[in-house]
Amino acid sequence: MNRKKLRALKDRLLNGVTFLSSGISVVVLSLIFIFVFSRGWNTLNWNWFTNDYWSVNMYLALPEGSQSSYNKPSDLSNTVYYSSKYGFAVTDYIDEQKISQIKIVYIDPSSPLLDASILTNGPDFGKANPIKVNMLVQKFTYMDDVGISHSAGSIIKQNAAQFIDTLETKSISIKSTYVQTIGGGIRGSLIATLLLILLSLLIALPIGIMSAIYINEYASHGKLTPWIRSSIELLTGVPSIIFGLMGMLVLYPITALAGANGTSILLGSLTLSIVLLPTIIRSTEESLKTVPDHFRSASLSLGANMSQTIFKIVLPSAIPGILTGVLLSIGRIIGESAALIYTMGTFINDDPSILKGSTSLAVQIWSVMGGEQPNFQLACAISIVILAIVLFMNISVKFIANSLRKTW
Amino acid sequence: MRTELSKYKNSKRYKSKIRQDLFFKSIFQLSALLSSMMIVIIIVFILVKGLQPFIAGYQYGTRNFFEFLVGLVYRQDQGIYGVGFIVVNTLISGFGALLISFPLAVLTALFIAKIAPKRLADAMQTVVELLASIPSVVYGVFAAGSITVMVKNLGAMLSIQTAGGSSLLAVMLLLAIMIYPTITSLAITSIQAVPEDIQHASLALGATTTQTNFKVVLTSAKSGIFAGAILGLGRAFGEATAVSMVAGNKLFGPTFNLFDITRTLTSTILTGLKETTGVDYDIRFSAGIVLMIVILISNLSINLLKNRIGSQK
Amino acid sequence: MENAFEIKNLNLYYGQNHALKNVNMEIRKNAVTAFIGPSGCGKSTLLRCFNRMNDLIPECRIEGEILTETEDVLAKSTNVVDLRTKVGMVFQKPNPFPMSIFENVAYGLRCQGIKDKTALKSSVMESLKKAALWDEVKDRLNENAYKLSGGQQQRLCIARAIAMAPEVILMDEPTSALDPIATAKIEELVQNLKREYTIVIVTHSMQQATRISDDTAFFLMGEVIEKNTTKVLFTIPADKRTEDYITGRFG
Amino acid sequence: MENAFEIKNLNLYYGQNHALKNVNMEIRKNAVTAFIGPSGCGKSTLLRCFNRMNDLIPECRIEGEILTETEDVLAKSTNVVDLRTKVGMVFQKPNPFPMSIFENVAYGLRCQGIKDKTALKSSVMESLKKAALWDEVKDRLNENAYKLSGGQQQRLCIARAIAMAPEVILMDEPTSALDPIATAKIEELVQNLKREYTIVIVTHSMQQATRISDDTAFFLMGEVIEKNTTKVLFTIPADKRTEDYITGRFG
Amino acid sequence: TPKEVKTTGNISVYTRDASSGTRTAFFEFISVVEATPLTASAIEVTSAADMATKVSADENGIGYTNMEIAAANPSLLALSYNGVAASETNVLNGTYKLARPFNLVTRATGTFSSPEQEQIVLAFVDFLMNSTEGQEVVTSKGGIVEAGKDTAWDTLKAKYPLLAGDVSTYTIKTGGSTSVDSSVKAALEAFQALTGVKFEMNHTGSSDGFKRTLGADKDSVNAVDVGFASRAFKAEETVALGIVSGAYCVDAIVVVVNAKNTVLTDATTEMIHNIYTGVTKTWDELAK
Ligand SMILES: Nc1ncnc2c1ncn2[C@@H]1O[C@H](COP(=O)(O)OP(=O)(O)OP(=O)(O)O)[C@@H](O)[C@H]1O
Ligand SMILES: Nc1ncnc2c1ncn2[C@@H]1O[C@H](COP(=O)(O)OP(=O)(O)OP(=O)(O)O)[C@@H](O)[C@H]1O
Ligand SMILES: [Mg+2]
Ligand SMILES: [Mg+2]
Repeated sequence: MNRKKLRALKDRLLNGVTFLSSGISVVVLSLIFIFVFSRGWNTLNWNWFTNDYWSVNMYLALPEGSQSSYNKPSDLSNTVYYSSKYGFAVTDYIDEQKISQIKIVYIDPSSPLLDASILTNGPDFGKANPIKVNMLVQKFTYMDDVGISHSAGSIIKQNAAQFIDTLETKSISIKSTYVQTIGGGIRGSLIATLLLILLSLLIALPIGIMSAIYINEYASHGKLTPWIRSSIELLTGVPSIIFGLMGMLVLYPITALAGANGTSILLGSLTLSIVLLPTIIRSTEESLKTVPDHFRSASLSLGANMSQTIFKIVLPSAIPGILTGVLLSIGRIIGESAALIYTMGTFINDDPSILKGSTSLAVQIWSVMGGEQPNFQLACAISIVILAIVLFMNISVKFIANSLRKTW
Repeated sequence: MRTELSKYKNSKRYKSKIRQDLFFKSIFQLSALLSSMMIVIIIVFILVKGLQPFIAGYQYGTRNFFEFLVGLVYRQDQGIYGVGFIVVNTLISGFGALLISFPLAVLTALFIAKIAPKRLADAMQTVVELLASIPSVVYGVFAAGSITVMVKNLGAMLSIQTAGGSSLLAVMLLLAIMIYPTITSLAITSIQAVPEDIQHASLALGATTTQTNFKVVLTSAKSGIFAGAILGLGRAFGEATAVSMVAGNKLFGPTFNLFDITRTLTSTILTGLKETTGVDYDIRFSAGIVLMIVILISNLSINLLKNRIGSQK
Repeated sequence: MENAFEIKNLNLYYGQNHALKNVNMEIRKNAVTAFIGPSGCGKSTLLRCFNRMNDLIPECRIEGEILTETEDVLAKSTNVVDLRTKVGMVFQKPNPFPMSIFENVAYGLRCQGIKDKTALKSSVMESLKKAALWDEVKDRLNENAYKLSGGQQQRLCIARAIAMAPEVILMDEPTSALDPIATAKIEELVQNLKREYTIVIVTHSMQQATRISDDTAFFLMGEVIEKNTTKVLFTIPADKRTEDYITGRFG
Repeated sequence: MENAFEIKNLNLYYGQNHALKNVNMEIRKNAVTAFIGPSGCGKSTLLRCFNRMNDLIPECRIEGEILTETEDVLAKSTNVVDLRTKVGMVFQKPNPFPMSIFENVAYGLRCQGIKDKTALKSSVMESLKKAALWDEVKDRLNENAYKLSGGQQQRLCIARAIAMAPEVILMDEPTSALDPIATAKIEELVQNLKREYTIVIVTHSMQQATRISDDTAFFLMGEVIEKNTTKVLFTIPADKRTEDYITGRFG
Repeated sequence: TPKEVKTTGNISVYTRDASSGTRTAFFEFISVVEATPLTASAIEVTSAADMATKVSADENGIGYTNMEIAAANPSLLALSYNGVAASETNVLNGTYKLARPFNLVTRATGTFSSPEQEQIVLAFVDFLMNSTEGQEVVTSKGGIVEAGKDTAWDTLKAKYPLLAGDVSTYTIKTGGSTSVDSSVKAALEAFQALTGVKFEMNHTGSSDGFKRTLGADKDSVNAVDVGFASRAFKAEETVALGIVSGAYCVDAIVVVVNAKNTVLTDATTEMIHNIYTGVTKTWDELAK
């Protein structure tokens, strides 16, 4: 009887330990999620997804002698500063790099700002280009009463109030302006990341899966097989920076043949494919092993040859397992930075294409954190996007795997 | 029917079937060859680069391999490169992390695979998988912002002064979190693969479910669980970005004090890699070779350990 | 009571599938009862009722009673863990744990909380002897159980069950995966064990049933068609279907 | 030649294990030959030699000859894929592919490169009819094969083999996983098929052997102890061990 | 008000890793050299950002970083150096000594992808180093430049006839130091606005500045037109080959301690030397 109690106690204790460690794990996991979300959530907004990273910079000329008197609209709040001489209003704005900017929030319909024209040389020179709400003022070049030109704006570290004050009290006319659109968006990196995933999987999956097939179906008793397995295990511990350096030196000639001069998504994908091969080979092999042998024997006994058996019977049954490998790979691709710095580059490209360099989201985080002014918020916001992508892919892959399992 | 089939057997299409089989076999073989080649290329690449500094006639002055291997000081500013203590530190932090993470991961896996209701288990598993894809920089930021603070406060409580929390302990905790998803996912898979018949056998002997879980399920899943440990340890040894943010990168060693700063092989490889040339650049590949040897040896020893904890199936 | 079990109006359903239909039967103490019948007729299902292993199948639903001297096996209040220490089981496929031979036999006792080394040792030895395995393994108790041959593994599983000092041992086709020599050993063992234990054995071999059992029950499509002493059942079967089956007209 | 196979001095080893010892035997054309014997005696092993399925077991080594009218099955030069289209096989556990019923039967033909829809359809229909399954599945050819009952699945596997228009069909305990009704259907089917095909069947049930086979071979520990017409072997066995076995003294 | 806790115990000496340009410059000022090397108990951090994070988390820490970063972080206390506070004015008038140049170098003449490319790149360099507009932008990002040496871009641009036409097909590639990131980015953006030229920045570290323009990587995948370094070019970096090389602004380094530090407000060369060579080990020694 006593022993029974002791046993029940022990059972409860062991169960308790399981609950406890799951609890600890859940707490730690939540901490990380809370950490990422609490810092990144505020940065998230729709524009941030669709905006370019690089702002469009414009030097614009304004018509001479444009000063007159404009009426301040009544509905402007008191954090907004109004220029009655030129008919527009600005406010302070902190951009995603945490730098103070001056943002235009209102332009009078007859303001000279709407008559701006392009000063940049080239075919567009002189074309009308009205200044728009939401642009950031870098500087206004104005003439003072003795005809000397000066600058006003964030470029000389003025805030919105000082900027308007300068214009209102000192300027006679505005000569030119330097404005830019709001940048900092992640659209480019997002697209590049998706391209990278697609391309890496496109390269690594067939090679990895076919290698696994060879190892498991043809050469499972081969002498080389155990060697391949242990070198694969070894490779999982090689820091990915080494893969990056190798890619830069060894794989670049290959992409150069394809017409990429410099870092490119293609080079990044090739490098990542090598990083992924071990994962894909191992997980495919495991799933091939779960296909019952009696399917193989049945197929062979019907006069099917090896390749027919593999394509018609083995592979379809192994698909759920292979998908798990895909999932792991996507996670790896999306989280990798070190291997990509040297192969895809650190230039954030708003217009990514396969033969050009650009950053993935993770590399963008790396740049954001590695620079002189680290930006936790931005890094965490990008991490949230990464998590969302992974979650989406995770759920859809599981869904696909499930529905395949049902029809099969 | 029989004649129809024999018609086909004499046709060209039938002959092409044999050729097609050969064709696919060679494609598979080629892929396997390609993959093995990649693996070989990587290994050769590291070897070639990393052995350079020890070969006579090296342009920046040949180094002594033995001194490199057992040296207890790593100071680029003085041209002293000894990774002996770094190897020890790497082993301590890696195995320390495993020690923390392994029990938690295995027990959580048991919970997810055997105890938790299906919905909760699915949710938890997804969360674990998500964790595996968080970029390591983010882990680094997390560690620098929270783990170090915790370690610092703990040190203050024990009246030990820490370098703002950067310490061996912080590295271990960080790595423990980072390798946790790997070990857990593999453990879940292998626990789910434990055949039902021996679980039934255990229950039929009057063991409780808990006893069955701990005594039979875990023992049978051993092989997969240890595979997870190997992968996790590999990740712990190979992790650079996050670790270098909390390690403190000590110049000499080895470090045995949990609250002292430390240095690992990967952080040594990574730090300042972009800004460096000459021996200092090449020697990092030598550190890469040492790292691979370390991984190889630890894998072997884990395998030995596995075989000792109850012999294999 | 000289019966180990008395089954009363037992009905069992796997979801929609009515797998056992109104079964009434007694199992005699210290005798060997054989269950025979074609595949899928419910032999294993009934066997698993005695130690409530059916509890593990989520969609399984049972009605009726199985009475022992002291309790109703199927009652909610019955302590299943206790029940299973009293009613041991040996499965069709030998299924030793991935541990040493010694640990396999000691497993159940350890689960009971017995730690005393000498007690464990003597129990293990005695059980292995009763299972007629001692001589073959006494020098390698610390070897992994998977290194034993199939027949030895099955005897190990029997030893493992005996070590719990159960009252009843259930065996589900314990020899169907074994070669004839191993089978003969196990049959001999069963004959010896019945002095101390009540044994219920499922078998697909009528020869085996005649050789080792005292009573035999013939199952067909979830019903117990006939239950009698083995001698009577095999010589003057009461039911036409039993006769058809034992004379090999089907199955 | 009125024999489908002539086995000459066949020896087979699994690594160190001498699994078949100097086997000599003929298999008659258009007859049903049954292999009986206790578990592990080598029945399945010999069966797998006829279509070289043993090739898949890496440590398996074969010596000797199995001659057909045209070739030596075991010769290196023999085209195994061809051989297997001529020698079909049905396994112990029904193992349909995870595809529709139609695709299961059409599988082998498709692998031969036959794509013509009407040819496929008529082949599938004919095979299903021969396997006595057509009436039960004709309305649901596109359903997944796993939805069939065990017995139906096994007949599907037979249909799948028949579709290849083989000369020989090998069956390894094809009914041991089936209930008596399904078993009866398959036995009937085998009787019908022997008009067109040579059938070799492994069975653990002597009743089954007597019911369906023309010839029977008795195996023991890798040796063929006795081979004769079924009638003779079961009534006047030449060997003491055969007698022991068929009278149920072991096995 | 919270009770002020006295800074006591061991000094945690933080330093950038050995390949950092900031470290090279800083150690030169406080003569941490081969003969009197860095204390072995120093803690190496990986970036300027990391330095700020570490010292702001460690009450016993001391480190060095760029003036802007120190100013932006409220948990850091920037020390004056030999009695002079770090400020733009003091750097320019030469009283604040801890300052280093941000340098650039272009490719050698004739090694650009085309003569036109060469002209465009030179125009940008001219814009960055000499134009009012360029220097204005650099200043806005914290670079310190001497006033009055600049010329209006309108005047300068006359030297580059190509700029009169459409040059939006040209792309200037820059690389090298990450410390110059923000000022170079701003300058490139302004240059783009003025001329329409495109740009691509690929900054990874100071030594790549030389390597990718004139050194080992000059024809590699990572080749650039203009390379930057946040320190003086080293002797073995033969920048004389480049068409233009030199400083485009000056950057101040400041010694920082934790904001809670109660011991120091000013740093002398000797004191910092002693701390960084390990002669002074505890705050208590300094508090005396
Ligand atoms: N876990 C289960 N879930 C659903 N149905 C089951 C389950 N186990 C058995 N059955 C069904 O219950 C019926 C009886 O099965 P049982 O295993 O008891 O037969 P058996 O007599 O032991 O047959 P065999 O000789 O093949 O072992 C069968 O129709 C079977 O399909
Ligand atoms: N793949 C294999 N590898 C090694 N040994 C094998 C293999 N298959 C069978 N054997 C051995 O060969 C011998 C004959 O086995 P086989 O399967 O032919 O027996 P069987 O007569 O079919 O038995 P059963 O009635 O149990 O099916 C046995 O000792 C068995 O252990
Ligand atoms: Mg059964
Ligand atoms: Mg067999």
